Amino acid sequence: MNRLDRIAERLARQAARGISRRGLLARLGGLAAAASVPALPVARAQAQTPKQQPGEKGDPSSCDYWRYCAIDGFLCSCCGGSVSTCPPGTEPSPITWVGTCRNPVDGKDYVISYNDCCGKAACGRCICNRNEGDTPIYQPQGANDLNWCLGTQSGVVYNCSTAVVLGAAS
Amino acid sequence: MNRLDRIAERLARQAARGISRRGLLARLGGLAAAASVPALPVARAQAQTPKQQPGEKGDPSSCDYWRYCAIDGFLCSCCGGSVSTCPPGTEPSPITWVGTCRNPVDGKDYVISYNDCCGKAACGRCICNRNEGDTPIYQPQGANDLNWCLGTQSGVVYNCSTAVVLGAAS
Amino acid sequence: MPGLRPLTLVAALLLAGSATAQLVPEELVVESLPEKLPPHWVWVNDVAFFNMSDGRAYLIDADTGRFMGMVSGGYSHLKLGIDRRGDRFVVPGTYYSRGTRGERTDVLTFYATKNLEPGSEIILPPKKYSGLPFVGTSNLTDDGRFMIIYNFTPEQSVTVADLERKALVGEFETPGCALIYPVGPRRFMMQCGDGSMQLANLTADGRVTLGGVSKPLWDLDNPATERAVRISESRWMFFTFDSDVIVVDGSGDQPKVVEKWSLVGPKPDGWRLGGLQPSAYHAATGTLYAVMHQGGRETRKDPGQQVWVFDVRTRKKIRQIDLASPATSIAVSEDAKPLLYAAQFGVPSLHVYDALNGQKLRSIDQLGQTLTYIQPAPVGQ
Amino acid sequence: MPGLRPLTLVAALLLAGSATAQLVPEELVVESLPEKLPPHWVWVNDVAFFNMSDGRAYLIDADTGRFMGMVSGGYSHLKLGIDRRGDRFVVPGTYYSRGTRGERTDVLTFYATKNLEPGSEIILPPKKYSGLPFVGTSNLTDDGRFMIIYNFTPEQSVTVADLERKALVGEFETPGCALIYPVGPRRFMMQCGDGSMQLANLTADGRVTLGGVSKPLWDLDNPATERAVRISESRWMFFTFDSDVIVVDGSGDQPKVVEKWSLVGPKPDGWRLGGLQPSAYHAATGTLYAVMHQGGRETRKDPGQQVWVFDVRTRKKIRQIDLASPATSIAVSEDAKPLLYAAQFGVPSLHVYDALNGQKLRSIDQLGQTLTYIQPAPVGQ
Repeated sequence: MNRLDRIAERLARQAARGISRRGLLARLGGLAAAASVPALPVARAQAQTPKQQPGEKGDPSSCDYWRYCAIDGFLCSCCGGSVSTCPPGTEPSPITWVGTCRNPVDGKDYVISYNDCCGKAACGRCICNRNEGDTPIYQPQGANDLNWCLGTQSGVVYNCSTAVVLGAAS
Repeated sequence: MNRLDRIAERLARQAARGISRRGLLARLGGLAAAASVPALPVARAQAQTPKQQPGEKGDPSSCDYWRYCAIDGFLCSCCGGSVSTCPPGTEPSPITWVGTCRNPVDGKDYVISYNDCCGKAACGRCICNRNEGDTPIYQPQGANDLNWCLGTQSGVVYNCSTAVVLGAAS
Repeated sequence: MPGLRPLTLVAALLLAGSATAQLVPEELVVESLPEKLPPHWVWVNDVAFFNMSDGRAYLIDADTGRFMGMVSGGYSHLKLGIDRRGDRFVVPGTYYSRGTRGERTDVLTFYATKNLEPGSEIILPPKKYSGLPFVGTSNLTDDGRFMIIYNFTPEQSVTVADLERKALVGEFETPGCALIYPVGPRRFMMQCGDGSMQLANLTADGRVTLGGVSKPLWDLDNPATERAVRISESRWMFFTFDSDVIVVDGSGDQPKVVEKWSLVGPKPDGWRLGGLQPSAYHAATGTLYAVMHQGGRETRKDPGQQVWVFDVRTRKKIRQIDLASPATSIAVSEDAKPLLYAAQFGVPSLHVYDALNGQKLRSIDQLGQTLTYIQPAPVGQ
Repeated sequence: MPGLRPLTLVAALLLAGSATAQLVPEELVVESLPEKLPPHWVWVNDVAFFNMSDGRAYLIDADTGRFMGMVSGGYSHLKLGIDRRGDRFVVPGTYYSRGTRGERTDVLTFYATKNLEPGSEIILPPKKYSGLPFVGTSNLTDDGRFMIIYNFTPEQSVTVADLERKALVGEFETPGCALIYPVGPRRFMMQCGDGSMQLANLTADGRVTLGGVSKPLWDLDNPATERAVRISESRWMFFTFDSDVIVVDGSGDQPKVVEKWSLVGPKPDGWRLGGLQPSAYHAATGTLYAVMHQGGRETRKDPGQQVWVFDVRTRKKIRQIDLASPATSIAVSEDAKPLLYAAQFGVPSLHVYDALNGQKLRSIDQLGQTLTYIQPAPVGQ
């Protein structure tokens, strides 16, 4: 037994949860979705800005949280950010991959943008890998195995991942 | 419980072993010993060169090994080197700290030179920290909290530590 | 022969008689390695996902379980470009002037197996793909002359470096296509976003010219992944989300599907290929090794604890290996007494099995933090 | 106020009624922090001993247990130089042009607390001490004007940087003495190899001139370590291998021992101070916290699970805190409701206790790999 076994155990548990609790959501329509991903504007938030909307429930620092259905990385909610904010001193990636996740509160599917926060080293907290509807890397618009920090000024160094609601999928 | 707890447990176990099995050996005479540390010549070894002398016993990949009484770091014996060889592609530190360890086979004390091997990142295997007779860092000749790669051409990046017999202490 | 001085001293000591022996002063030397990788040595990539600027690869002697050495790879380095002769390799890596920020430098670094010392460099356009290393993210031509690296910025292109001239050839755009699958001495295929594949040729001096493009080769609802395995000079075996096998040949005017079958048959019962490097091919015997588990499509990257062994000529499952622990990456040594290597992302161990009878032989522990791609020694050239 | 756009949207949503509510598009923004560190925020250094080129420090709100942000520190970065106002700090780090090799650059990087963005730099002589960060390996002058860094190559010297002019002042040799212990606005002490201490003064523009040197202040068979704690403007408390307390004052012509007592008394029963940052001092109440365990001298760096609390005026042990898990580093917040912070090298958790009653309040987990120095927020200026 070795020092990172616990990570693997956690990853395995998370994967198991993903399997048992969630059906496979409809995959996004590839290139059309990519075209709709905006280059997100960047602003400043106070740390106490509400991080969830009224129409949703759950713990944004848990890998089980509904928005994370196609995420891969460290949750910004555990890293000084939130589902829709990057930690202080990091730079959000303007482009990224998107997924479609079902909000259990209203039963609707939403397009989620998994923007990476960049320019500091890996946060290392709340690692989370779920692959509901993600695509191979030759279809990058839905691919979570890529480092999406590539579009930032600060280069490709990856700190954590957000899960921003872009809108309803239907 | 977290991913590095096992490292801590191992460190704690090693520390406990050090306490129970070994008495405190006589400390080296400070500056005099420092003056005797040679700038070691560097040569090439084949991987099958014998790594122990006939007059000693034990497992050089174990932190319990007698030569490691004042070591701090990753054992080169687990990293592609041995007690007296650096892993391929690394550069030995020409200067270092020394300790005095008792060889259980002959009951004699030997001066051991803990040369670091440098220029590649931390090997990460067989971490071992024992502090029999080491000194504070303002007495550097016996201090194991320093990164001794500083004297190399390749800079201060630390890969692993050796434990070279310099001679009998008496 | 300064390296032999300890031996000489030991001999003198033996003559003196061990009863009165006192340990003699030693000389610190640096280990060297064989000129070529022995058949059962293997390189294992650790992207160090928690500390990515410190990526590295470890060299293991799988027969003894000994750790033989390592190379540092920088941020998000790709798999090693190991020459078929096994005597040298290049490492594609990215560095920043301030560790995790500042000016980015992408560089190809030359190493010789015998000493693992960083040698010459070729500076690359700072566009190298960053992400998990897959079989197609970078590849050498079979003769070791050119290194081809996939770029994603998100514009897609490839960089070619000439390892003989030790110089950059250039960067070449691709038409919305990704990854590099060599199918001949100067030819490779790419996977495109619409499910088609694109051919590309290298000129004698390494410049890329585009060749034929296929029609879409798979359904985008059940696409082939990028976790493929090469099964001959011109053929690659791809696997879809639902574990269908699609063999694509690149020797003609355009990439062509030459075989289509399923790992799991008409009644899959939930079984699925999964992992980061989920399959391996033993060319001499035409044997495919596939890491299998049960789960939905969203588990296609998850570890498996069974390795199904197929005869690719008959397309029949001929054996099954029950792994001692789950794996996300496997590889098989190329020799006639093949070893099966298995690792799981997040677990710092490489496990070694007899690939023929499935017996676990040994584990090598304390190997970094996040193992990805496993590269056995090339054999036979 | 673009940062408030989500709030506006939420308000609109509430007006629309939650029964028919649909989630609304969000805007991705970057968090900001208060101008100054609140009293219960704390920085924790992670040298990332297994991946040292990726050293970092984490900022924790100990009242909520929230992780507020981090800075990357490069290879073997030292503790942060936090200005007493808590609004800015500098990070002394080392970088290599090829990650773990190549050209070395030592640099001091400026940060503001409110955004944790790397700002200006001062390039330093590439000689910065590399090793575990201790209290004396680098220090700001009390007014935050100058940063003084200990160099070891193995020649010993100090580098001074002027944080107001944002410029290097220079490198200054020391006479076989190490580390930096400030004892006044422009004055510091150093520990020398023979057990003496050396005074040094800074001119108005930051140049170092040597002052008086003491006779040896401790027996070299039971020396004071470098794991010391400052107890007033001009006084530092040192601890010997055998847990004797030696208070040295640096306000006079030469360093002078002004107190000598023992943490463990005449019958130590094996009890010993141990760890990397084994003691902490709460200035407002004159209280010393010391991590204790039982063991021989060779265990003086080992973790302890008891914290003995002393009134330094009476030299009496007034309380004892039984930690929930062993610690190698402790620190105490500076405010009137002090928190005790505890961490163990190799365990990725910071534990928070009520420093007055010893009750464990919370743990912050998943904090890197090898935590070393803990730095509470400065308070009261």
